[in-house]
Amino acid sequence: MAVTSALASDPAARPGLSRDQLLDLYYWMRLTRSLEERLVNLYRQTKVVGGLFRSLGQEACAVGSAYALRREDVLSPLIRNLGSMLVKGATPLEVLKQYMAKGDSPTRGRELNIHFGDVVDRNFVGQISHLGDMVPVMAGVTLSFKLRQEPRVGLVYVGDGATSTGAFHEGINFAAVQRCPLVVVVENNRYAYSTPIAKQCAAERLADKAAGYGIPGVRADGNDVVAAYQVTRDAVARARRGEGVTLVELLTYRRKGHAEHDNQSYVVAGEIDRWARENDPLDRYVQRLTGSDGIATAELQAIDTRVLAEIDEATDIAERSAPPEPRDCLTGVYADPPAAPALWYREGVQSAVDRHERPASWGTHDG
Amino acid sequence: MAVTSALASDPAARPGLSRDQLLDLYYWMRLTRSLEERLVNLYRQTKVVGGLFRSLGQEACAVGSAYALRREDVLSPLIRNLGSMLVKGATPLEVLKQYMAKGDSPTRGRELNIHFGDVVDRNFVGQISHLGDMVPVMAGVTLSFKLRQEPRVGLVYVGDGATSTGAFHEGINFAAVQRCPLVVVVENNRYAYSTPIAKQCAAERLADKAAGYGIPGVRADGNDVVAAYQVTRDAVARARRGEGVTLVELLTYRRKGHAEHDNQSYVVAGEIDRWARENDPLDRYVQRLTGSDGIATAELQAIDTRVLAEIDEATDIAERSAPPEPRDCLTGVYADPPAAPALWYREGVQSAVDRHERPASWGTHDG
Amino acid sequence: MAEVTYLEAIRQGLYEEMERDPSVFCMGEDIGAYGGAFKVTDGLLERFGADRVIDTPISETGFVGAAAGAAHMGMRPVCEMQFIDFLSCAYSILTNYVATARYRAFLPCPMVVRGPSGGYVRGGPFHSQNPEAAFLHTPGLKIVYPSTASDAKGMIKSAVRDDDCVLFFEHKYLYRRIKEELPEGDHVVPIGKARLAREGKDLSIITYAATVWKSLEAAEQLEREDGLSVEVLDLRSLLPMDDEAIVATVKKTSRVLIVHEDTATGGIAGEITARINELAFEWLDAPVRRVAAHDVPLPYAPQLEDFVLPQTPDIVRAARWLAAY
Amino acid sequence: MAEVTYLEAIRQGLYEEMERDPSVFCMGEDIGAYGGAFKVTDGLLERFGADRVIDTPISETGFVGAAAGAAHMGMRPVCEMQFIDFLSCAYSILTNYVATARYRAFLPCPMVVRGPSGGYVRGGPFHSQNPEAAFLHTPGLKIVYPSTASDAKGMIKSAVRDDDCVLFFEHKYLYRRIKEELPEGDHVVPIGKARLAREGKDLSIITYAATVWKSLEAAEQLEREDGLSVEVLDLRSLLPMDDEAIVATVKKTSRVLIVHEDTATGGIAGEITARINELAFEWLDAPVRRVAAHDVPLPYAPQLEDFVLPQTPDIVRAARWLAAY
Ligand SMILES: Cc1ncc(C[n+]2csc(CCOP(=O)(O)OP(=O)(O)O)c2C)c(N)n1
Ligand SMILES: Cc1ncc(C[n+]2csc(CCOP(=O)(O)OP(=O)(O)O)c2C)c(N)n1
Ligand SMILES: [Mg+2]
Ligand SMILES: [Mg+2]
Repeated sequence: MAVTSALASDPAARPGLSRDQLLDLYYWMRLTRSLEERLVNLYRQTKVVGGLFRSLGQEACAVGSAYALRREDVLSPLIRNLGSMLVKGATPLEVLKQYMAKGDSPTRGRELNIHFGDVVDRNFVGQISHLGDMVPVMAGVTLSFKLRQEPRVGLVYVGDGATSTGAFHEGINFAAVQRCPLVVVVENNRYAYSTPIAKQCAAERLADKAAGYGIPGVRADGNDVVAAYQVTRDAVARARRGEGVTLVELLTYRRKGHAEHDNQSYVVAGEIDRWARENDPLDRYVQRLTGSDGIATAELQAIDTRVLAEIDEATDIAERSAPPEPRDCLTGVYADPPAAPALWYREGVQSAVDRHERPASWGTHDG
Repeated sequence: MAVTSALASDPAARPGLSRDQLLDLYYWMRLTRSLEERLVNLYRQTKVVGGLFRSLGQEACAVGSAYALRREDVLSPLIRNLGSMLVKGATPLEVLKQYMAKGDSPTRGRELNIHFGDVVDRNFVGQISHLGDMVPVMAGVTLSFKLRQEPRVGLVYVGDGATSTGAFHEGINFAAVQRCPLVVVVENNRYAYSTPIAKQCAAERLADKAAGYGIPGVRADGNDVVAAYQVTRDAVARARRGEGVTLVELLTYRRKGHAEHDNQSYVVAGEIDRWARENDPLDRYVQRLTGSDGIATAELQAIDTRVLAEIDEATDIAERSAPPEPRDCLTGVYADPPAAPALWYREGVQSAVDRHERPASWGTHDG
Repeated sequence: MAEVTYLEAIRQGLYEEMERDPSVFCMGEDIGAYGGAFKVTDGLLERFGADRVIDTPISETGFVGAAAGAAHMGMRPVCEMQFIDFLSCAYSILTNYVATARYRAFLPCPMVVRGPSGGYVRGGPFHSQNPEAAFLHTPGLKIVYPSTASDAKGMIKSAVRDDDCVLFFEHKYLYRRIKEELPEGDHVVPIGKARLAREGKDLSIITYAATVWKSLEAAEQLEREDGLSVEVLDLRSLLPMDDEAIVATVKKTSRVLIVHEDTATGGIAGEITARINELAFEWLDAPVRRVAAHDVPLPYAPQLEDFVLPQTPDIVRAARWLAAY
Repeated sequence: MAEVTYLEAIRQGLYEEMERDPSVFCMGEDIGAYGGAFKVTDGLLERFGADRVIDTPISETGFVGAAAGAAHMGMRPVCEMQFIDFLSCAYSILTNYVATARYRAFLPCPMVVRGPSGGYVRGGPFHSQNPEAAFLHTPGLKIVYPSTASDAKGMIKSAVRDDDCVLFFEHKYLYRRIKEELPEGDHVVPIGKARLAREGKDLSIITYAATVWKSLEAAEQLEREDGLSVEVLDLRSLLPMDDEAIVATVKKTSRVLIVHEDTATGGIAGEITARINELAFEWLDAPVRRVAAHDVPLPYAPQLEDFVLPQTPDIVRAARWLAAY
């Protein structure tokens, strides 16, 4: 199968999106960026437990691709996909509680940052840290759609770095052979932590990996939210038609460090500034909206205001939330038994200690 | 980088091989086939311990590719690469002793069949069963050549099935990025055990995997020994020039089951016969040699006779070899300590038991 | 009723569960038309079709991960490792993704990973492994390892019905070597309960899998030659472990030999010893001792394999030592 | 001489070995220009160049396998896992290929795999793991886990010089929290020997890694408040294990508490208990007890992590119980 190439960022192309939808995309991108800015503040106030991971400059990539899914479709985000999760229905309140490890956060304080999901209603699966693993998992999620003939589609993100993992390879190949209704989006943001793409893969185009799996590989400008939407929409449609997996490479750039503590000393001088100046996805989109799409600046400002209000409100609630109850850590490893016992040496666990005390029949045996 | 395609089996093409070399290739193929036939006899006599794995119909693939290497180059064979190992210097005697698990076999009875190597003199590395693992290992072998600027090359085989493993992916990608002097030969024999290639990979050409690693991918008729030689020779030359990894796909067919016990009931009727009739690598080569190359049939028959004599002699010696000494199993897990102790319960291991007997100071303590 | 082998018992269990529950399906290498390397899944393709008996690429991480994804969506996948030695290739996704899914994400992950384990068959270092100990410190997994045909059937059925991931080890030496009549009807053996394979009062052997049979052989010989009454406890469920049954036998005999086929160091005997220590220390009249494989990779030649693995005479010798202590 | 942190000690050890032996080189993710996620390899690229400090793709199987290949050819690679949690991604090639190379193929495989382990740092389930137990039943591997800066330096140097594969665990909680003056010169600490961290006569704590420090803290409190004399044995080498040192402390105090950070079930305490049982049963005045993590994945929130992991008061409480037994 041929690898088709589409750097489809022609702004004149009909996006197939209504005015409301165009504004929707703006809302989600703005919400992503502003929510992360709020998280930076909270991080500086040491209210975030652990690290903070940004997607600054990648909002179009995340939002545009996720916007191509229906509610019943399943999405598997990565650490740069806050925007995708918001589009899929995750709320700022959930995200804030997660980052602050609150007891009523989606994972009840068990997992960090945006590692959470919901497969009952909004349909996104929580990632784990081990890169690549979500690809086989989503192969299986979508295999179940195929087996049950449900018209649902899955979308899984991988970074440029994660394409080097064996799990990515095994998962995408399995899905390709099974013609699972899966879209694999490679977010090529040019770095994996400090490692530039050239040290990750000798191929110039990650979309070229598709040929080896016998699936189409397409490429688009990931900083153009409409292009990201379009290319994903087409892949989603293909999947829904039962034509199997598509590999979508979205070109973007990670303007912040791997996490907040990373000072990006390894980046060539000027590179980040250039991307910020010339290729910020929000700036570009605002230009488009206020330009060819004829949207008034005031309308966008109203959205910005709404976004901030939402975040303010969520922050207030999240901050007031209580931390988890320590003993909750013992529940739910298995369906059965529902909880593990506290260990014998732990204060207030007298019974367990008692069970082990020397028997009354000291030195003799009752067996 | 572009994927070049070369089904280079034009018999008129100058192979760059002398008459002696052409006969050499014949010798190695014949030796491979006859040695396996001998192993079948021994297997039926239950003198082979464990399974027997054939490469019937794939001799050209194995021999032609390995023939492109120098002695100092390192080869990593798989289970269908008896021919490659013989070319690289493994002897029929070693192979026979291995299959019979003799004490003076190359692995002293520790490993089975052709799982053995020699990196000191003849330079081939013993495989393990876990498919794919040899690719990263050979990436490292050839990385060491690059780091030390030695003009040596490595060649690693993988089956069509093994290309699905994460280890293959991680290894070839690592080698590609590092521009290691490595040739990866995919022996596409259309089956992995019972699994046809279509259930293994949705790509029609496994050579198309190369593009995703940014390396050239070439394809040749693996049942034409000269074509297999030529395509590998070019890849080896490229590696030796410091131009990095090449993926070589050799098209062939596995005419026997995965192992001797496999009755191949899963194969479409007539397929095996057709390959035997129309595309046997030895038949084809004999035709070429006695045809365009003008070699007398008698000369080939003389080689056949020599091969049988060599195998007879080796069989005699191998059969007379003693099984391993049981206690040899305890040595050489580590450089230090050189041997593990026999466990306490084992007859003749009194000292270990003694160490654990109840102390003289029964009930009191000497500490 | 006819006698049924250990292997056939597993096949029956799978068959019945696939009949019962349409969400059960199988994945693995060569399990369809070929029926699996050992023919455990023979006939399933014909009965249930290619959607429910899926031949996979050689991608243990791939299809184990896919099983997890399908399980989240309400399916109940059963994965076959062609040899359990290749379970190591799915080690990361099993211990990190699958085992933690319920805990960290409230995602159900009902799935079974099964395959032929163990030695005594001249399989060499990569077709004879006993990897169960490597999974013992992974909360979220269950581990079972039957030694009889009846348990094989009853436990594969429990495993399929379990709401979490069960690693189901099958001993390939037992596949066709043992047979028995199976209980009629929906025969289910619960996970977490040990089986008293032989009652005795002088000494306890705690074991599982193929060495259950070697222990029983040893017990008979000890009875015959030494007049020793040896109890044999077949753990069959390794995680969770049946502390009650372990404590009961220790209290009864006060002398414990733990026998397993895996290497001694880091094998499951350590955990069992620790539990005995914690739960029944005062009842011990002798140190808990281990009979296990020597700490080397399992070699191929019969002479070497036989030396490395625990054999019946070893158990006899160790039991005598313990009885005389 | 200045005091040096645990982290800096490892870096010094690596630096000195790379100076000494040109066949030593490092591989890992982000270890070059960035100096590693924790900066352990900071400065090595500048000194030794990109050929000897190689930034790899995200491919733990890939570069661990490559290390093995290079090691066969006479190199001495040192692989960094960005977090030791990702060691699981190389589990198969380490346990199957690397560990058996010498035994099955007489191929030397001198290499080190090192990385930050352990919890107490709010890292959540995938940046806090303690995977050492999973490798304990793999003959062919060595496992070390220092708890002091001096041992960290001395043992990384031993590990690099060892002719087999050494898994070198580093506790990330200790990286910058402890420092000491290091011995001058070529400071090498042999693999296989435990370290007596504190002498005592009433009770022994056997432990390793971060819990060595918690045990020492507990020992001080027990001395102060209960007048108990507690001995603390820091195993530091887990495979091989120092049986002599273990037996010596058991014979001295007759009461043993094993403390580790890994989950209780299937953790290394089991193996230690078995060995004590086998080698010094008669000297025991009380059951060997374990203080370890609860059997759950390690959660992220401080309140949860603190409950799951063993803490100093837990050790104090357990020791009191044992002393009173
Ligand atoms: C298997 C594995 N190895 C190493 C890591 C450590 N790690 C976390 S993020 C990261 C870089 C990821 O890069 P990329 O896939 O490009 O995603 P990005 O952060 O750029 O979106 C690394 C190496 C990991 N999470 N998983
Ligand atoms: C990781 C792994 N999984 C499963 C197996 C079991 N197995 C041994 S050979 C084989 C088929 C190999 O097919 P292929 O790679 O095409 O090689 P061929 O035998 O055709 O030369 C399988 C599945 C294995 N050896 N390794
Ligand atoms: Mg990236
Ligand atoms: Mg094949």
